Amino acid sequence: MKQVFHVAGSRIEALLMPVSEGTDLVLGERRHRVALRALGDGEYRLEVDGVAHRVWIAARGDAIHVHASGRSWTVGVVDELAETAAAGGGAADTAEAPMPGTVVRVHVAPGEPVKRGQTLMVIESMKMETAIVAWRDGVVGAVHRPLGATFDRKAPLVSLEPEPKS
Amino acid sequence: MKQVFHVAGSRIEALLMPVSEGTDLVLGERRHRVALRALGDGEYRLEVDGVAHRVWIAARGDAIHVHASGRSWTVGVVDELAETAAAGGGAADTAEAPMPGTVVRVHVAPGEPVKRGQTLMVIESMKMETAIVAWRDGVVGAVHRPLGATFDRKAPLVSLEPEPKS
Amino acid sequence: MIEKMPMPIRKVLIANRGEIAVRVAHTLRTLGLQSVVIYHASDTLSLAVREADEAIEIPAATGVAAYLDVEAILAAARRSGADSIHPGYGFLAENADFAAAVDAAGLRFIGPPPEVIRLMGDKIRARECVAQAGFPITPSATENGTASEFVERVSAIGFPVLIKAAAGGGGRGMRIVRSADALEGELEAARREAERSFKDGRVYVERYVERPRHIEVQVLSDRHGTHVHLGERECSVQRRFQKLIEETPSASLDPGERERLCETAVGIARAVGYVNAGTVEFIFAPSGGFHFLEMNTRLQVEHPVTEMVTGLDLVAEQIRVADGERLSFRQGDLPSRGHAIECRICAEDPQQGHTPTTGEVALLRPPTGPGIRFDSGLCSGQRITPAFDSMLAKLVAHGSERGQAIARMRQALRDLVLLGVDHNAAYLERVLAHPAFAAAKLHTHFLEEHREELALPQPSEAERVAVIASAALATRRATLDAPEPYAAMGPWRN
Amino acid sequence: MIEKMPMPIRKVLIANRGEIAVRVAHTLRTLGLQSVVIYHASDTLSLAVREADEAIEIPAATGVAAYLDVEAILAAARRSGADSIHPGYGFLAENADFAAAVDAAGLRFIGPPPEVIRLMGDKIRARECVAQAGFPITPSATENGTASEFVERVSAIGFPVLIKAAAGGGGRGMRIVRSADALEGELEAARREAERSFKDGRVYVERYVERPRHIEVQVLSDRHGTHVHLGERECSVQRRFQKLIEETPSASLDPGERERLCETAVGIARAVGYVNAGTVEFIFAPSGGFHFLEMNTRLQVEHPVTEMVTGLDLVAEQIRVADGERLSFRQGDLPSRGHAIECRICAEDPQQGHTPTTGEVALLRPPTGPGIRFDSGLCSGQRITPAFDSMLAKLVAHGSERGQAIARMRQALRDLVLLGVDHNAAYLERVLAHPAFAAAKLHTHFLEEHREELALPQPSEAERVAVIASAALATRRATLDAPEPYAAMGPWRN
Repeated sequence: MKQVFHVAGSRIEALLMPVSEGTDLVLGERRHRVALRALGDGEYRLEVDGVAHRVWIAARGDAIHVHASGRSWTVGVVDELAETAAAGGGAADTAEAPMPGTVVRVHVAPGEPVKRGQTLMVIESMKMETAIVAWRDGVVGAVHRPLGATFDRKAPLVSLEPEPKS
Repeated sequence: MKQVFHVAGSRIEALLMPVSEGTDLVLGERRHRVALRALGDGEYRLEVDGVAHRVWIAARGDAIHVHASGRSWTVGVVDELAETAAAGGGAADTAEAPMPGTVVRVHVAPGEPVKRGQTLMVIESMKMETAIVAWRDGVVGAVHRPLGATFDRKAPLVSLEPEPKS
Repeated sequence: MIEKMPMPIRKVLIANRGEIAVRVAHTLRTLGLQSVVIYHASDTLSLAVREADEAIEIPAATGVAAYLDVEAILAAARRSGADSIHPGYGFLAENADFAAAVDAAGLRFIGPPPEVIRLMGDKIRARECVAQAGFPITPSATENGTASEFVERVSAIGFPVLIKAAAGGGGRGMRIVRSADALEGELEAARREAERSFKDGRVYVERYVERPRHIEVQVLSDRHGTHVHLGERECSVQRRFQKLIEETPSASLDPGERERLCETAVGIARAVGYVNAGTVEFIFAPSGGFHFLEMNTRLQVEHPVTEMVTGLDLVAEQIRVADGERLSFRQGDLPSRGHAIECRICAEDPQQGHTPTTGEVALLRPPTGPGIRFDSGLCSGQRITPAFDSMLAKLVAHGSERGQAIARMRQALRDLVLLGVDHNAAYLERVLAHPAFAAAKLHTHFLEEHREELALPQPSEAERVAVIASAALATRRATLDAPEPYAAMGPWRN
Repeated sequence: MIEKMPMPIRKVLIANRGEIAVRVAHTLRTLGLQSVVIYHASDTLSLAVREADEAIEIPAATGVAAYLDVEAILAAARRSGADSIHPGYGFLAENADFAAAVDAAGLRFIGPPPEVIRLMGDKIRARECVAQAGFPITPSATENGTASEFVERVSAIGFPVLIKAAAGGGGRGMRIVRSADALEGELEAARREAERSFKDGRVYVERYVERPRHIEVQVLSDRHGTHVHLGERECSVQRRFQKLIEETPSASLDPGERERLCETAVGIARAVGYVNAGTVEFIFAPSGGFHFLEMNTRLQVEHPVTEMVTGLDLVAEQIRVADGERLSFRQGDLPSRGHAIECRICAEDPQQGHTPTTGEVALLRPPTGPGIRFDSGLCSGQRITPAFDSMLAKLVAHGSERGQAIARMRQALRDLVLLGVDHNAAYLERVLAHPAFAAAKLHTHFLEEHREELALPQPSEAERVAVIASAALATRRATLDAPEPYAAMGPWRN
């Protein structure tokens, strides 16, 4: 199953594929043979294409924390359904937060007409800004979080008024 | 349920009793109110009669290891059924090891007649010597472990020949 | 003159939390003394509470309020039978009224007498006292006479100037003014802010030194009039007027300057009748020459670097002094040996103006190795909230010379595993790796000057793959593998 | 005279395991050099393998055989592109043939030249060489001439005497003979044992000093003929002729004696043309006076105490010397500062004649605090078997004076959490707490002399209850509580 991560300011889609000799990590067009072995006390031996790395991993809330390459990395795990809704791919009339974050810009107010693709709000999560865009033409029903507010994953952000039945 | 421990050369019977305000540890005629709270990383907060202790606990094989009072303690957990058999309280014709240990003395040889209560073998476990005594009058059938041998819990130590049907 | 000490210190209440409470408790244990720590409910499971012999909860609406509650702390001391109080740093450490209340309660305050704390806490009086004793202070003006006379005196100093609060210190409540036009407005704002922050609206103005160095001297004075210094600490690497990296010795002083600086500090300690451990802070202009900045009448956060090069335990020395003992060594008995650096590991985001971050300690593996010391109050599962200071731990590295200390520190920063809250260890490593740091071209705006070179670099492709692979493979597991001790418990179920 | 060093060392193969492999890898990282460690299959998950940049398995039937396989180790060095080999201590560290083979393979051996290893490894030749250079050796006899002449010479030494193997050292293969009657039988047995153990049946006899002190001196020599000492180490606290506690400086030497001793060591290093780090061991009679015992041509287990008081990294110094550099300091540049003690934490039972114990590392929490260093190769889940030496870790404490170092060490021994294998930390704490240790009344039979006072005391009732309560409550849990990181993984299941 495809997973979506946010790390170091990028959104990355990853797919783990079982192959006969182990597991492949598919990242776009690249493939890496990967394996992870627990050594205890939060330490793991990670192998990527036959090269061993010493990593430490812990999970908290909506993030996986990894110590690798001499520093710590916070990996946001994105709930794809919520993200899909937020990105406008779904039919829902409320954009939900794909991951916890902060509102850094609000571009619309309730009652304002918007066009499909127009930016409604910009949120920041895990060092990355994400635009919440209108998933259809319509009218803004509610802005659920004001500028500067923090929110959890799946929190409602912006709703459009119900489409007139036509 | 009663538990039997070997610690610092003594055999100790302990009973945990739920009481309305918590748990009591019953050791012979003494009772102590006790509570254990996990703090993570193997560390616990132990309370005994309202006094807090910082302890670390880990289990391996047939022992519980405790760091308390500035040093480590190895607590042997005794399988009572095996112990009962070894001590002669059971009807079985083979004494089994109540816990892992070493044979430090062998007093009998196969074919030798023995009296109830006579010492057959002495084992050492967790710093403590334990005599394996005959649980009935009879004839030694087998000595399963020679002098100096180590054994696991429930290993057969000495058997008596079957009692003649009479 | 010297009061009799009826009984030696046997049981110390630690009126603090976090790493300094743990550190003081550690020395008490080593000395065979009893420790009592106070704590707020939010710190119930803290390392300080675990490490102390006794712990007494101070009820309060907020964490900070508990550690500032003088009456409750004195009651806890009485209840526990403590004979003395160690204030650590921050909270009540430089509160003269608290020190006086401790005295009045018949307990010993492990620090200087209240009148010395009061004198040095009033930055205007402290400067006057130091100047009268013949030591250099920066050109400055205080608000005597009419407002226009004051503005005249300030203008005579020459812009830019710095407005400071009399009751401030430690970089709090400071404003830079670059022209006469802005002066009156800024003065008014500074007075209001000082009144609000310190309940003391008095301010003063001093010359603002551009790109200064901040160097301080550790002093130690017993109750018998003996004063020694334990060398200097270079504390120029700061953000938001707060120290981030400290080291000793300072690479910018020549032996003559060092001696003049340290003797000035001892002279100031003598002039104010100082007792116990204290720190005299100085400002160095790029052109050379130093001026008295302020004196901190308590143990400093960065005291471990001095311990690393002198071999002393400063908390033990504080207790000996409070016990009325004479210093067991004289100036010159303890030559500084090697070089030591401290990095403050903080829950903050260096990419976002060092703003505090929050989280929970999910995994902690302190670095080890020759010359490495890690002082922290952290334990697994601990919530990191904005309720307290953002400092998580202090990482200290000692080496036979500065280059080795830097190399050891860089390695230790890379080795430190601290997951669950974003922190600045990788940033600190970049600072130490910067050529200007190696060249010791330090000043208080070092981090701003080199902001771009110190910015987080893009991860390499290999790093990105390793991190994504770790996350992806970890989420596949039903649980992250339990370490053996837990797994092995199965058979014990009953 | 001095060979040209074509290239500086960049990649070092560590031909060892356990704590010393970890320790060497740590210095290599700090120096920015690459590390390659060899390992036996039983060490696949070891800390050394994790810490090194590369790890190469050496196939062998037993662990020890892997670390002694010269051909395989040289092949691993070639395969990995290493340019040098650090042998650690033990295994091949004092094997002259190995050092020669490393040279022949075009690699650098980080240690002295093969001929020096060979000379000092032959205890008879080493003693002759030292005596010829005019330094004191104990009265002794070697097997020249007829058997009866030999017995006569031995008798002239005066009983008791000690029979030692020429190829022995480090306390291996020694026999005490208290009367002439027993001499011939013991000689015969000693020859057989030496032949079996070292494939060299030559033995020699020296005077047996009762209740001696064992004090050694660290020397460091570059390839340019400069020799310095780094002070002495008092190593008298031993069991089974093996060191258990070491400290520096020795509390029993006055400054004059120390200087004579250290200069003797430097003189011996110069006499044998020594290069790199080495240790000259001496025996002190209770009546005073010292004699050369042997020289160890490698890094010593107890080298950290010297590092603590000098501030040097001895592994880094070894590499600099191997690189052909001149020593960067002269005698007198590095005064010893404070006092350092090392305790060897061993998997052994002090109540049973220090016999080895086995188990598995179930929980490890190293002690921390000012002046504390913990060198180990341990990690969770590691099996402790009799396959290797019983030493698990080295705990080192530094203080400004001996009393503080002892207090810090005692606290650290109590703070060390190491569960899953019985070890000697509590015993070591009792040794350090003994009044005779505090009084520095040390000799090599110290532990036997005080055996009864050092025996494990009966637990107090409170201790017994706390331990039983811990065990009883722990067995009630389905699993011992998983720490948060694992518990928190639930939602990630997919």
